[in-house]
Amino acid sequence: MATKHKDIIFAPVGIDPTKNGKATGAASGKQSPLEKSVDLPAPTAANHKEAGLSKAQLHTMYEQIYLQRRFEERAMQMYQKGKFGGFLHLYIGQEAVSTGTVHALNDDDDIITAYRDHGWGLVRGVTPNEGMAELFGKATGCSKGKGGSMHFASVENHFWGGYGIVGGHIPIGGGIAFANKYQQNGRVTTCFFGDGAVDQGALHETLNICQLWKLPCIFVVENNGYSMGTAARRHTVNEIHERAKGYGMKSAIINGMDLFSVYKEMKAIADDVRKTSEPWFVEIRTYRYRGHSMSDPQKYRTKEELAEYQKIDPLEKLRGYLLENKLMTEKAVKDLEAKIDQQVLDAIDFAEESPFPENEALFEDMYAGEPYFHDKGNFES
Amino acid sequence: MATKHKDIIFAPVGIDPTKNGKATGAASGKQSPLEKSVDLPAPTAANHKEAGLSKAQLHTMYEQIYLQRRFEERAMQMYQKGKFGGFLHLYIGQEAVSTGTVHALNDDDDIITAYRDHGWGLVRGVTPNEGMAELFGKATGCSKGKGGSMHFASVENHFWGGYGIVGGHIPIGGGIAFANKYQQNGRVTTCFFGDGAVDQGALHETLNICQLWKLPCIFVVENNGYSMGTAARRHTVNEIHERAKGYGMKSAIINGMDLFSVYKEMKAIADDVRKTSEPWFVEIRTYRYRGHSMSDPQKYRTKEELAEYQKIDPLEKLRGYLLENKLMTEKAVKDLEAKIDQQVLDAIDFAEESPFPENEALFEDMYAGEPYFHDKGNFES
Amino acid sequence: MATLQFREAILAGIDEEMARDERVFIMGEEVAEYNGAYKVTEGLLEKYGFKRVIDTPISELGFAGIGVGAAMNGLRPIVEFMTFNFAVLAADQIINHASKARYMLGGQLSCPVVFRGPNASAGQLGATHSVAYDSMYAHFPGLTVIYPSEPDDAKGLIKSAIRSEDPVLFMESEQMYGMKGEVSDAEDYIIPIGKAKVKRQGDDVTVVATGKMVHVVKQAAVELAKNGVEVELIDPMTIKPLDMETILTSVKKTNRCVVVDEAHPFGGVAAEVGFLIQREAFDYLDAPVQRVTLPDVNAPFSKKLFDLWFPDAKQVVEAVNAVTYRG
Amino acid sequence: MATLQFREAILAGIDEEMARDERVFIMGEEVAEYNGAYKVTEGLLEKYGFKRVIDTPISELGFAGIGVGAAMNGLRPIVEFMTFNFAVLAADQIINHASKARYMLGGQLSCPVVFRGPNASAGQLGATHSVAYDSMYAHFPGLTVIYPSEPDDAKGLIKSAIRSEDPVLFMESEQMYGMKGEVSDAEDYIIPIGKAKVKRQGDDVTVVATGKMVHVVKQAAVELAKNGVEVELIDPMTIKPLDMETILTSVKKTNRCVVVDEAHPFGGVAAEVGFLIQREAFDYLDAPVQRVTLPDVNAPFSKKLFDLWFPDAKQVVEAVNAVTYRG
Ligand SMILES: Cc1ncc(C[n+]2csc(CCOP(=O)(O)OP(=O)(O)O)c2C)c(N)n1
Ligand SMILES: Cc1ncc(C[n+]2csc(CCOP(=O)(O)OP(=O)(O)O)c2C)c(N)n1
Ligand SMILES: [Mg+2]
Ligand SMILES: [Mg+2]
Repeated sequence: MATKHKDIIFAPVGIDPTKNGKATGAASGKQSPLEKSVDLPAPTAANHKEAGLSKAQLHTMYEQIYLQRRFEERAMQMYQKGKFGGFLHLYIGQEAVSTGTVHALNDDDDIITAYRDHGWGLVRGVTPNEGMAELFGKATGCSKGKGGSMHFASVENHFWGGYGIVGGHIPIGGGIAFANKYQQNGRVTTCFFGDGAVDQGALHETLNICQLWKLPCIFVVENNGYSMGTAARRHTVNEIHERAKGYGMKSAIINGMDLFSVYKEMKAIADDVRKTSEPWFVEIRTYRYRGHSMSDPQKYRTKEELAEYQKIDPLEKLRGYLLENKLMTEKAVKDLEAKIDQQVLDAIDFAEESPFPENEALFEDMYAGEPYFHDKGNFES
Repeated sequence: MATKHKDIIFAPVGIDPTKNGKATGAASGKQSPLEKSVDLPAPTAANHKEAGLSKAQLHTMYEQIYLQRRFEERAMQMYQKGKFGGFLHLYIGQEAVSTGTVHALNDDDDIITAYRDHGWGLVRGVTPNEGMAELFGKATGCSKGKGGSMHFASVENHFWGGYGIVGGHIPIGGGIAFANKYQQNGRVTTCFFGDGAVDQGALHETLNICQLWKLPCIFVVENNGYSMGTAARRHTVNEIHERAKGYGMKSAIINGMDLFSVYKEMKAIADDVRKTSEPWFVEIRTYRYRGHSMSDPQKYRTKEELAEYQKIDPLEKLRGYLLENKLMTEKAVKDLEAKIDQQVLDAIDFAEESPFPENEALFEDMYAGEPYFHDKGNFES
Repeated sequence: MATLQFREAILAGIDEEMARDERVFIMGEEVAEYNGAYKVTEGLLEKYGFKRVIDTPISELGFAGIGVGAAMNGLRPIVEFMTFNFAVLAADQIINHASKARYMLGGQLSCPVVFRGPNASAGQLGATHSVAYDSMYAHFPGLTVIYPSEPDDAKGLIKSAIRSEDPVLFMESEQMYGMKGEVSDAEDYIIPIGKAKVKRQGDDVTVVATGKMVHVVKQAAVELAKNGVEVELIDPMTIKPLDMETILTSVKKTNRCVVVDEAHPFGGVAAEVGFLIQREAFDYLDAPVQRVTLPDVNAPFSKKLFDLWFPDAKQVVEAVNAVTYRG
Repeated sequence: MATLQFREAILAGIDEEMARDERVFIMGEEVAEYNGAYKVTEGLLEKYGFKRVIDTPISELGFAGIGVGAAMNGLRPIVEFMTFNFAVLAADQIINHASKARYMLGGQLSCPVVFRGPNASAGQLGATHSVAYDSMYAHFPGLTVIYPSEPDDAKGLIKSAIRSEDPVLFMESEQMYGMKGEVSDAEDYIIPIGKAKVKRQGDDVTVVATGKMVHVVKQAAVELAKNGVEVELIDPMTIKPLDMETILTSVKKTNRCVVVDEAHPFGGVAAEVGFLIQREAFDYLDAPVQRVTLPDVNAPFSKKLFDLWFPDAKQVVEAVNAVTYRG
């Protein structure tokens, strides 16, 4: 017995060679630990002009990227100070995806995403004040303190929110697209999720239906190399973007560390969807710098891997680009950063000073129509 | 409004031209109603020798095909006479799939299927007596009358049964294969399901895991052209066997009306699985002659389509082949058929005469260990 | 009053709402070209076209979620499950999304979706096709659960369900689809969600039942009346909101109660109603509340076992005898 | 006696069973290389290798079904869900397959699988991560549901669960994983499934609670004792089979009962226990059975609302006051 099971390995093994066992025979296959994480496709736009971006847009983009970064760095500090509990999934490193996408879309195009949603909220209608207050569980939060970190949303700005069940919002994204087609309003829906969500049955069902019904929806995997502690190659077979083949669906793979590529490609895809009402399946490769949530020891990756990505950090890259190409002066950059720094500090003050929801709020927002609470009398007594 | 929605069609439309509306623009695409149903791949074995079958095997196969056919024809009569209730999904037309497969496999290879399971049972350990008694809900049925038509099984013969939740048994098939690999017993698992089940998320999750873990399992779609009243092209995109591409999984497409092809291809695939422990995704195209269940008006297909398949009926074809090639005399065929006819009549008598389960049986077979029934006292009082 | 089958009454309600509100559409397996597995959607395709009557693949989770998303984004989807047994595959969309999204986002969106289809047993279909799911969903905050027993109720309530601003599960019975009854032909006939009906008046014992069980109780009531026991039959019609007021008023009059429920016993509607009665009407009870339910056993196929398994009038009579200390 | 954390006690039980029986293996998200999202499986990979400690993709339905199939085919799978909230996606495998396959096939196979993971709320995680699913699964025939409250119980019961010949849901609490307690170090320490424990003796009122609620009740009991009210605390430990005998014996002594349940009210364990008590001990009750549950509202994120939402000792005291007609 003891000898036998050395030979059998089910899930592919990880990066730490001391734990790996020998991955031979059936269990071998793609073994390079960096394969999925580092293997970025080439950028598709060498500069902002090629991407079709104006200087003014670049400034806004820098402001947005910087805001996302700074907001989350501060959020992390607040979490560590015990200002709020629960999960805190940071988007840091992935900001080129949210920023590039939101510029590629019309303002009334729809966005829905998973729980790693702060960046998305901040580029699509959640103010820093509302975001920080949400983290603090305050009544002034974007979701009135009822959702917390995983449930940022600004529905009036067509950001339908973050969702915490992995894969659960994928069919909902399809449904938003369905309603847009039904209402013939020309809006394009984008539905973002992690590489981990690729393994959920909901994806398969939704892709089949959306392709069959020609729903104007872009399904985007933000492949950041890991699903919690599991490298993409350890949880999902094949190259992710190739899943589209099974459905005969249009697909693309995009370098998600490169803002210009994200913008350019997503714009072209959104244009195609608007024109044809045909769905796309897109893999954007990116990387998260922080742990999965706050309690992640991160033993599943090496410092070297992380460092490699930080070399092409979208924030640093854009700042460098702006300065090198004299699209912004050193001072203008500093001023902008200082402004945002202050904005985020103000957001913390705002959150601190905001009231917690009133007790009655516990029973509010459950129903759009007449509320009903079973056995409420018992609770009140 | 009224004019607008003429233009929008979600699901592709059906075969009846009077109902179709105009399938234009986004909703068009593959429009030939017969495309999936009739588009059989070429047979891959011209004769039994090429398929690697002996004369004796052919005799057994004919006996089995004839038994499946006759058993179900009689079952239908019994249903119409009111001998039992519930659903009755007939396998008639698809018998080459069960028969070819069971000969291609070792006797201890595992088979699991959906609710269209009579044929599978009869070729894998369920006697006509046990089968008919099961339909009648008798204690002598293969599942003691507790399962009925949808739940034939002969677990000691490695036929794990029919299951009624579309797609539900697909991961279970993967689990049977998992245990085989774990126990290193060399058994191959085959998991059969309909084209309708292809759209279930369970398939996607199972294919990914089985490919990732290299489980010795063959997933086989019996594409009989319809999921209830919905033509395959109306419920699923692309060619079904191409789904494998997304997972980088080995795949095949087989002519399921041709016994020799099914045998030859399934044998080759089973051999490969036994050798490599790698899963396959196989589409076998076939056709069901009867309605989905007994109450199906079958308006979704034409008589012509049905007739086209009946021309290549596996039973007729094998009988013709045996006679033409003098592998069996006219008399031997007649005798064999008479024997089976009688066997099925006997099975009906057996079922009629068998006792219903005792009242106590209601509470039996729930638990392998100590039984527990909540509030049973109340029920008994 | 028109005489309609149960299925026709539901259909009429859906039809009226589709005619009234362009945002209403229906989707599900075989609802369009096949005219519905149980013909509840017969003729809708012809009338409303492929845009609003939509056949889906067998992807319960997927199309339920598309319904949820479409509801959030301005439409009024009716999602048909071929039975609620298959909706188990879509439970994540119902339990984790439809009922929670609004609250989690602080009221930024709403989700006016109707999930409907047959619930509970439909005869000899075996264990995976025979379960009553009304109490399971009633457990979760934010879900309205309706389970009518007669055509008239079905029509009035399906219309309310479609107009509800919040997610509703509307449960039917395959075995009752052909049952006929008088249906109001008042224009725009609406029955409010959350109000029970007294289906039979009586002074001796209150019996609470929904769906198919209402008819089992009616049978039992005839038997019991012969022996001088008058049943007051209450049909809550909506499992949630549950109209305890009507039930308690009756129990305070009769001082005895039996709850009949086509679910397994543990934590079913009968447990909930029984618990609340003892708590709210303790001093009025002359006997403990009894329940008649399925046994804690899966549905068997065999007709003989099935008949044993299924709650019947005899069991109701016995339970009534118990609470009235007779027999 | 060793002092172990709750998570360590579960781990010890799993470890012993894996050492004892080669057929036992564990799979789930992050159970192997990550050593478990909540470290319940820490060290198992190192000890048992990749064959028996297996990381899965996020495919709850798929890997639950693989567990079911593997169990049918001779193995003893332990399937970890990161929480039971995510198991909703696997409900079809648990409800329609694990609990029904044996019966449908007339006993031809068995399904000795253990599904385990954290149940109910784990603090500020919002609506989709905070639901108690023990009563939901207890509703379905064929499923054993265990929900221990202390390390010693957890160890003895996880071993029984793994040895069970039938499907078991073993529920834990993320908030209790770090809680320490004395754990028997008797060799092969087994606690039989289906036996309640009296966790505190008292003559004045019976309080029934499981899981985290046991600790809320303990707190309340200290308060109450100060006022001369002695609580008899019963922890059923297994929701199903439910040991009504122990509960009824206590109620017949104290004549009063409160059930505390970290589920929403409708059809939860509290409803079931309360219903059965009124039925079986009607003449012994000096007051109606009361319950303390969550309100019928989704879990809010905000700490303030969360604390309001979550059942606490004060509510238990009030409910005890109600059944003892005090304060
Ligand atoms: C259905 C479900 N299963 C498991 C989890 C627990 N979980 C939360 S996030 C996560 C990893 C997801 O990774 P990925 O999709 O790659 O997104 P990322 O965190 O990288 O953004 C897991 C397992 C969950 N929330 N929902
Ligand atoms: C989860 C689920 N959804 C729906 C059904 C109802 N139903 C039973 S069979 C069937 C059609 C399946 O067609 P297919 O998979 O092609 O198999 P075939 O009947 O052609 O053998 C449907 C919709 C079911 N049993 N289970
Ligand atoms: Mg990821
Ligand atoms: Mg088919």
